[in-house]
Amino acid sequence: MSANIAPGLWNWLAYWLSEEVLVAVVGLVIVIALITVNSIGLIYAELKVAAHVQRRPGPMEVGWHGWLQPVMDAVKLLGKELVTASAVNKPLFIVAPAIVILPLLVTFIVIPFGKTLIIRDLNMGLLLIFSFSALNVVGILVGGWASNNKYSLLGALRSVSQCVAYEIPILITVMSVIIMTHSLKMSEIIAAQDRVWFIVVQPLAAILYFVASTAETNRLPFDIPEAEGELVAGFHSEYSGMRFALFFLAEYTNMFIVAAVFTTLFLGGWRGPVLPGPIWFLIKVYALIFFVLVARWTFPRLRFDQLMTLAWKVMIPLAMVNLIVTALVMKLVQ
Amino acid sequence: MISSSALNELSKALGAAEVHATDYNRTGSHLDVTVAGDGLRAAAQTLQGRGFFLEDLTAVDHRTHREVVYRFNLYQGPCRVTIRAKADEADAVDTISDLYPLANWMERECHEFLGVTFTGHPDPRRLLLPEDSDFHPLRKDFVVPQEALAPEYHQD
Amino acid sequence: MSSEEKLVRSVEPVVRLAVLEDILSLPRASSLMVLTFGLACCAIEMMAAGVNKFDWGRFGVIPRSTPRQADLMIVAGTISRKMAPTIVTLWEQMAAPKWVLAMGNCAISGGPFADKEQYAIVNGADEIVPVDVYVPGCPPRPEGLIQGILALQDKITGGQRNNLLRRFDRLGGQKRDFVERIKRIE
Amino acid sequence: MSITDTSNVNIRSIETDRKISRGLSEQSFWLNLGPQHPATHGVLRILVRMDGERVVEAEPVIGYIHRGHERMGETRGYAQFFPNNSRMDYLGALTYNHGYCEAVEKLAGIEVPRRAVFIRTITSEFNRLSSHLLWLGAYLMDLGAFTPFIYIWEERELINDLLNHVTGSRLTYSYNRFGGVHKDIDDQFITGARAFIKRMRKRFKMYNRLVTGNVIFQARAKGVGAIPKQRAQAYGLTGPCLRACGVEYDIRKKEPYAVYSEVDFDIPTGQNGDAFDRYMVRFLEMEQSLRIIEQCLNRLPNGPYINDQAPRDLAPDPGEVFFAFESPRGQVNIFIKSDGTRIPYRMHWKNPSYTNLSILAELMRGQFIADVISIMGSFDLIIPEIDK
Repeated sequence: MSANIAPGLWNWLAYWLSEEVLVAVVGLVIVIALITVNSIGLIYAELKVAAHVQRRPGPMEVGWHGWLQPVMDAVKLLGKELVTASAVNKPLFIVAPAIVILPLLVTFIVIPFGKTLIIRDLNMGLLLIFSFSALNVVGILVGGWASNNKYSLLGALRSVSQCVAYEIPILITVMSVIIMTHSLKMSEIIAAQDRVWFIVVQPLAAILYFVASTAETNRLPFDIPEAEGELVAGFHSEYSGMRFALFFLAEYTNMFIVAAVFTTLFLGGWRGPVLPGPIWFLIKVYALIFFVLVARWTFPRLRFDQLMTLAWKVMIPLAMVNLIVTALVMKLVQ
Repeated sequence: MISSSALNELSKALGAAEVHATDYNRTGSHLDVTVAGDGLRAAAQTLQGRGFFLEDLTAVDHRTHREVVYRFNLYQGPCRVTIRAKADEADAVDTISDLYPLANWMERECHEFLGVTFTGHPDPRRLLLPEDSDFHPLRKDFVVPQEALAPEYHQD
Repeated sequence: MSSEEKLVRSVEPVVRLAVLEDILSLPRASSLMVLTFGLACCAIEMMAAGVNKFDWGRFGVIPRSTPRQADLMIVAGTISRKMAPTIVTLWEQMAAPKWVLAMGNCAISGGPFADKEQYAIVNGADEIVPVDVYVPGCPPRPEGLIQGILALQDKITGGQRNNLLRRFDRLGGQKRDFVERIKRIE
Repeated sequence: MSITDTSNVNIRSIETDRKISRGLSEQSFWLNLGPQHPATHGVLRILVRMDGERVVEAEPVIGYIHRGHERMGETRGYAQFFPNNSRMDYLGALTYNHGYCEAVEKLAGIEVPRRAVFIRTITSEFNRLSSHLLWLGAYLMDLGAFTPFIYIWEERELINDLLNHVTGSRLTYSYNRFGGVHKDIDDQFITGARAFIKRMRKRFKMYNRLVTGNVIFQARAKGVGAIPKQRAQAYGLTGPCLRACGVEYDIRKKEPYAVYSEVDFDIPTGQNGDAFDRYMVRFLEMEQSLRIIEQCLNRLPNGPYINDQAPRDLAPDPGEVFFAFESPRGQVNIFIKSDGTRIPYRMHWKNPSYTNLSILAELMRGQFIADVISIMGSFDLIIPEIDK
């Protein structure tokens, strides 16, 4: 009896201790560390970029030039009371921040930081990213609904319709890239750009993707779900302490993912001279994020219907045209 | 500046018992009209027909009675008409809020501060004070009830 | 053991959290999120404290518009009797730990409107919510408000002398006393 | 009561309810904007009934900062009311000061030296400028652009420094006195003012590039909250809100006080009465203010800055005075009735924000909630002025 079980158990253990699983576990730890460090860095960048655009110093007192400010913010939020108002839908209210942040962790599986620095180079890499980052909005909807606050609900509804509207141009533009690479695999997309970056071949697609993905991350000028002047704080109006911090974490992680996908699709991923791949990758990602940060402090906010008009009447037709032209050209070249 | 002939014509058109021109440089008003009863609405209608807008509406507490003071003016040039309407024994005056939408709020304010009732006002609620207030602070006989105003929002 | 000793022993804490408090209080003081809540004239000077000439962002102050995410409520202006219940509600909605700063004479005592003929206002924010710092003035200058915030930071951390982490400030050469810091603004 | 007896049933109201509910989904809800809301700039409360993103009806609820200014005016002396009028409209404190002085001087027959009148005009126009600047920033902040709000404070701080130099305060000035002003202006102020005018003219170009030409701003402001001329006149609107509808009505031109009849300036007007026109009118008005200040500085006469003969403790003869002046937000009316004592018998103020706000309920019907914010921002409401 025992002789039958032992090999099975051994196989089972061997599987769990195999290299692949180890890579996954270590990867998860690194990813969680990365998104935390990334968020803290981006909060500091946001504070400083905002301050310098507005010609003021920004945080200066905690640490050298206030570099500890986001750490202080995070620790303070850890120590805050978690208010759960009596009127909220308790289970949903508590689980919403987790729904917002967890799908974003999954997408890190296929983000190619370097030639070999990728947790799993899946065949369906790109598809995985888009399917999981779209789940993000479910958390926002759940949070806004469960808060039992009209501002939250309005913010959540806006967020959902915005995501639905902008997911389509994103997917169509990405399709025109896929036509050129014949693959959804991240490494192959980067390999296809060894001679020329796709931003040169597909400038319209790059612009469309950049605008649409800024809208997906709810950044100004597309930040209507949390429009401060209108909806107080939008879907997270009722959240305090660490739960609120998780929404923030998700926002900055989402920005990172969007910029990473842009880098992979249009900027040649980790490719670059002299410096090692991962550094090139991060430079490209953060340069893009810097652009988004500056845009936030420059433009007014669009109105809800104008945002929808932009998506349905301008961006989707343009993306379609781009897709058809790409397909035709590819056919002719063949 | 409006001509004196136009003023004369206007005062005839208003047709109230007491119309007299006043020194604009001293009082800031060209015409001073005292009306009674239905005269107020008639005068307001005449002025509305001539393109006057409602500039101000308030009341003065004369201790024995309340007097509502209206000011009308023209956008084209200064031609200020003051209309005074004495409130009756029940402190009531006809409303002009159907003629001038602005009067809606100003009459509410006037009612709230001086206790003048505007007959026919569509929405005679409190405007500036809390909705359950029961005093008229600009009345000369109003005494601030000190003890009643002690803070009542203390938490246990 | 005398009964007095017994009593003292019975109220002694099982775990001493003073060190943790010291460590937690520094972030609390350095990252005050302010409920943007202007009532009257003082609100304009409160805005002035946030912009380029004064910039309270240097001390980690960030305005938030929802009370759930705020640590500090600045009552800037006259509190009318109609407004008072709302202020109490907002204060209750804030997540602990929370502080209140009464800005301007109106929020301290009713200011120029406290009068025996006055029927419409509450004479000071401390009649309805617990106030930590008072900043006098009508309205106070933005420097005054920032000094009030620094005083609140000292109150939260217990000052340089009593806070474990802030004791290192003195070793760092930077003077963290708020009087010294306010001088650097000018 | 029998079934056929319908005397107690208000048929009309049921009928009206049906009309209202037709074309309206059952999901409409009440949203409470304020009294603490980032877009209401103070403690205005607006109850809006919404159908999704659209406003079905709106009702402003005011009085959250009611402080009884009129009652205070009727229980204390004339000079003791100075601090109140600067706290009524804290952004246009000097214009209020100025107007109040002119009204009381008219009532009591006090002569004002010519230099004092010029100084009053200069300081009032500076105050108008700084008020419009703050409005510009606050309006854009409502629309989501944070940066212009910080930029305008650079200019505001310069004006504050200038005015601080002569008046001794930054915001709630009590600078005018019956018969003149509290303190003379000196060369330092005049040099500073000239330098400021030069700088401001350059900065206008920057604001034009940053704001007026911005596509998103134009999309958010053009055609939003357009007031027909007739409705504006029916509601008795004044100030930039009226001038944006194309009515050329400005107390400074129509009933000139101080030195406005002697200086050369234009009244900018719009055509459509929408938020963008209100923006343009205020923007152009700032340039006109600079022109007025420049001319006043050039013509500033020498002489005393206050009438020494003016009594400190006034007791005007029985009578009444009605005085209108132009604050940054529009026409302010002061009505003072004296009974010969040292305390006014009746003091009444009608403030422009109050009349402008009354049209808001009508204007908001059928708008998007985002447009409601834009409309409210474009009106430049000062809540303590509305609530008295």
